[in-house]
Amino acid sequence: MSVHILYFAGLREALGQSSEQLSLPAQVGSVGQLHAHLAARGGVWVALATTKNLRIAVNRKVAAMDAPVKDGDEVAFFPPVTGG
Amino acid sequence: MSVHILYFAGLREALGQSSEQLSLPAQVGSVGQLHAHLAARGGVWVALATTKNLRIAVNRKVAAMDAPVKDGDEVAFFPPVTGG
Amino acid sequence: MKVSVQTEDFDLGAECTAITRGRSDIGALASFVGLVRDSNDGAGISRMTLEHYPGMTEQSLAEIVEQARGRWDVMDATVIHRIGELKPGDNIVLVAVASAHRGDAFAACEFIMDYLKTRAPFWKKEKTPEGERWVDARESDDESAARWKA
Amino acid sequence: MKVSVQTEDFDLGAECTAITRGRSDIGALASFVGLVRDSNDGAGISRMTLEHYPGMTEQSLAEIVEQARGRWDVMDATVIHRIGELKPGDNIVLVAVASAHRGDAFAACEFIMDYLKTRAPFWKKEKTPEGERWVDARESDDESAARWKA
Repeated sequence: MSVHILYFAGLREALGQSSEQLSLPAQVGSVGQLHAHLAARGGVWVALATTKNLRIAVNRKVAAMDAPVKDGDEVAFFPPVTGG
Repeated sequence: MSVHILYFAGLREALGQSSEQLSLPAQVGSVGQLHAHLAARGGVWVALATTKNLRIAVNRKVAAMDAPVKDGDEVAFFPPVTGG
Repeated sequence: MKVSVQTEDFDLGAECTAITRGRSDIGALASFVGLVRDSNDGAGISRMTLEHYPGMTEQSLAEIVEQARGRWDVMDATVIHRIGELKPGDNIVLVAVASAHRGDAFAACEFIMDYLKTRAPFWKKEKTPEGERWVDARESDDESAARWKA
Repeated sequence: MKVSVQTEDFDLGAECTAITRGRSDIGALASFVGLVRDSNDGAGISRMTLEHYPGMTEQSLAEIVEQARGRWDVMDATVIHRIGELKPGDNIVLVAVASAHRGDAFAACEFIMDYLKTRAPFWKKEKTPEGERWVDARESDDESAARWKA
């Protein structure tokens, strides 16, 4: 399956990219598994593990680590928000 | 001694006047004594006794019944405020 | 700090611009406008007359603003209250408070409104289909003001 | 109800007039404007960049307004948040809430700001004399938002 992934703010800068379209192996079926899959790339991707209070949204709704990830989903990783 | 007395809102209407300059007998030395002195006039002046939660200000500061009244003071009687 | 008791209408945007113009240390501007409603306590309102105690009103409003300044970080504040004849939809009162942070701005603005409602010598008279009536003070306003005692 | 995420500035007076114009059932209009301050956490700020998550921001703000409507008597509300490059003194965010009574207007306005601060996907980057830095989330903002859970 394939998902669209977005990165924002300090995380986007640390990773050097704002989005990617990614084909996932069958065993990646949750937000937590996707997170581990990406962090396993090493190098700059350690930022996914070190970002304090990392937030994740699936299809523009904040999601927990055990939330499912399905084909065609939009998954966003970002630091805590600071607007207003 | 002489005081200037003001009446506002519903109380002003009940009394039919908005102010008066009044010479007071020597035994009237407090807000409470002035209140009793005026209420003793009878007739419409019963409004001073029947106005619910009557407020009194001496020289434009809210005052209690035991506050002193001195020559030249401005004393105001009014119902609870309803602005805003 | 600005306090005004006036018959003329006011302009929220202009008052707030006057507070923030030329400064860049303000982070938060909380404001409130109270308006005449077309109904109250189940009756239609066609007109409202606002009476006040000249001299005491301005002093009372200034004291309320001073109290707010003593409790919160208030960088500037404006309080305007109209008097005289008003109709439904008209502005009655404006309170605007500037601060570095929003918590202070919100608290000081609501505090000033709550104290104004229970302490500033204004009285409202409403015209209803059954005639004119003086508006009764509300217990809920006393309760709102009492919150700030703690 | 109006929600907007935009680069252009907004006009508090015009937005509030748009809410109250032509109606006479509104008794209270509480509003808030957040502005860029020239200093933060001890450093001078010369510029600020606001990034957001297009699509999710508008949805998030609309949901926050809906939650406020579910909790208080909200007759109308406007939320505008700017994005892009801003400088000290510039407007960032506007929240305006109309209600019959002031308690509802104040509470809903402050609730929307507190939730916006902790839930809407905006991020601030500040330019200081030492370079650019992403603004850290504040614990005090989480605490402000948590007040509304009770």
